[in-house]
Amino acid sequence: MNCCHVKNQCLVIRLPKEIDHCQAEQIRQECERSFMNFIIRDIIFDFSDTSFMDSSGIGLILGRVRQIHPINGKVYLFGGNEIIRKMLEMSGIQNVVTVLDTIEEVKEVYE
Amino acid sequence: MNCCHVKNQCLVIRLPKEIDHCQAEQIRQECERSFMNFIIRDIIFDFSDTSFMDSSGIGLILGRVRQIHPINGKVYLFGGNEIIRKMLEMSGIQNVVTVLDTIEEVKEVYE
Amino acid sequence: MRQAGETGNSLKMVFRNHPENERIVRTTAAVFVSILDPTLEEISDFKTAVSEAVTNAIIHAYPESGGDIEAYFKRENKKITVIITDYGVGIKDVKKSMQPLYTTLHTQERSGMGFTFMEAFSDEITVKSEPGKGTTVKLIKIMGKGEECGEDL
Amino acid sequence: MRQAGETGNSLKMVFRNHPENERIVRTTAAVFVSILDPTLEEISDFKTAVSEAVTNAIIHAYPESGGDIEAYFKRENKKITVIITDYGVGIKDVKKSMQPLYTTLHTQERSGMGFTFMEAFSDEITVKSEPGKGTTVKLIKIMGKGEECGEDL
Ligand SMILES: Nc1ncnc2c1ncn2[C@@H]1O[C@H](COP(=O)(O)OP(=O)(O)O)[C@@H](O)[C@H]1O
Ligand SMILES: Nc1ncnc2c1ncn2[C@@H]1O[C@H](COP(=O)(O)OP(=O)(O)O)[C@@H](O)[C@H]1O
Repeated sequence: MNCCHVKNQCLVIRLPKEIDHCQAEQIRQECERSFMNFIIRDIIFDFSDTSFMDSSGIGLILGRVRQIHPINGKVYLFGGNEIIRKMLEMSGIQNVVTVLDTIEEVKEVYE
Repeated sequence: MNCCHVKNQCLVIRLPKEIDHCQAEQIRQECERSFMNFIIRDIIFDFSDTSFMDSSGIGLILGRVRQIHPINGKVYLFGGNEIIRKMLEMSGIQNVVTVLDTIEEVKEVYE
Repeated sequence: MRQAGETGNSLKMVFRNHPENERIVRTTAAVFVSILDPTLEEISDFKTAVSEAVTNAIIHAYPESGGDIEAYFKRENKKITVIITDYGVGIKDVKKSMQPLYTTLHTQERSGMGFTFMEAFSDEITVKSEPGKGTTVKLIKIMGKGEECGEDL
Repeated sequence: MRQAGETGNSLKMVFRNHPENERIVRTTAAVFVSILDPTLEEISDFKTAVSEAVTNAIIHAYPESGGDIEAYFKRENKKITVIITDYGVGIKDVKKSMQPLYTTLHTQERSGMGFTFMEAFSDEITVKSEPGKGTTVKLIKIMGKGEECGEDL
């Protein structure tokens, strides 16, 4: 996988088609590598390609929220179908992240 | 399913994405209905949409060849990926049917 | 094989606690119900519920070793029953474990939302567990409810 | 679950002789090997071979009744073993039954090409059968041969 890239201290994670525990673990490791190699302040989770996610995806996001909390970073979410939105809502994640609705909003974050 | 239509006494069978024994049986029944309601002389099997087929598809074609043999009808095949071609070859079907390579050839048959 | 499986079918799978089996089992689950022509939303909900149950058995049941897991799928008309069974460590307090955000696995990034999603995305859930013996999760999902009742689900 | 299933995995399915299970089992077979990133041609060949074995068990093994069929999948590195077992009528003359165009089911439109395709689209096939006891078909398929040997398969 190769879903992480960093732009202006913002880590953009383009999530894969399916996010389960197995995939989430691989993405987490990729994030770790980005954190080692770059200065990262904010994180954008881009769900544009994702059609399936289970609670492992929630764990992945919460993990990143905790990781950048100490440095006052922010976590943003973009895209995601209805069931993904529902999961985010049910887990209360929406209170600790910012949801971006348009590509313009995404660009504002890292530009 | 609704994969059969008749044009100028030619039965055109647009085969589904997957042809196994279960599907082949449904297509056969649909063909029977066409034979009851129309005068049919020739048959075109159109594999354009088909990505999977097993030997049940061969049985389906052979069945139709036998059916229109007495009335001097002809069976044509169009489309089909490499593995389908290989199966047709291995089963010797190519000796009893005519393979059409272009849409123009298909149109010539029923126009 | 005379009777086609129109009104019912059943299927059992046995597999090891390898993470790659999460995808295999939930995909099989989706294909198992596809004969009912479910909506995208129904498929998605169903896959998620199954995925949670299977993932739990894979990651929680056998923390130190390999182990077998069973998945049983049954279809009676539009009612789907899924039973996921493991013979692993079991759950001491099932009620507590089903609370949102509750997790015991802090070394991995678990959200504690597994049971909550199973409840939300299926119609019925029953969890039976005995410490040291294993866990059985039974999920029921009725497909095509929207159509039948004219409700917007 | 510490060791990921990278070098190996196995999976067993038990199902009834319903035609709808043909699609379920071959799809599961395809997902089972997907971790090896097979080429489209490899997937296609593999699905066809599995489909033939499963279909035979579904349509030939229990001509008058319902019956159970087992599918066992094993992966060791790039070697895939598939074993399809039924406890049905069995085959009197296995050698004869494997000849191209040979079929005993004339009421349905069978082509008699099932075994021929299993042979063509897998790397090894073993058929064991005992009349009145049942039939076991074992298929072996090596994935990624093209890459390893630099051959164009
Ligand atoms: N099959 C199981 N075997 C043993 N323990 C389990 C099993 N399923 C769930 N549990 C326990 O229940 C807890 C809550 O499960 P869940 O809500 O799915 O959240 P998570 O999987 O994120 O921890 C788990 O942390 C675990 O302690
Ligand atoms: N699982 C099985 N149980 C009993 N008989 C079988 C089984 N598989 C194959 N056979 C016998 O072998 C014959 C040839 O099989 P096959 O080459 O697959 O062709 P087909 O399925 O088109 O008849 C079948 O017609 C049947 O008599």
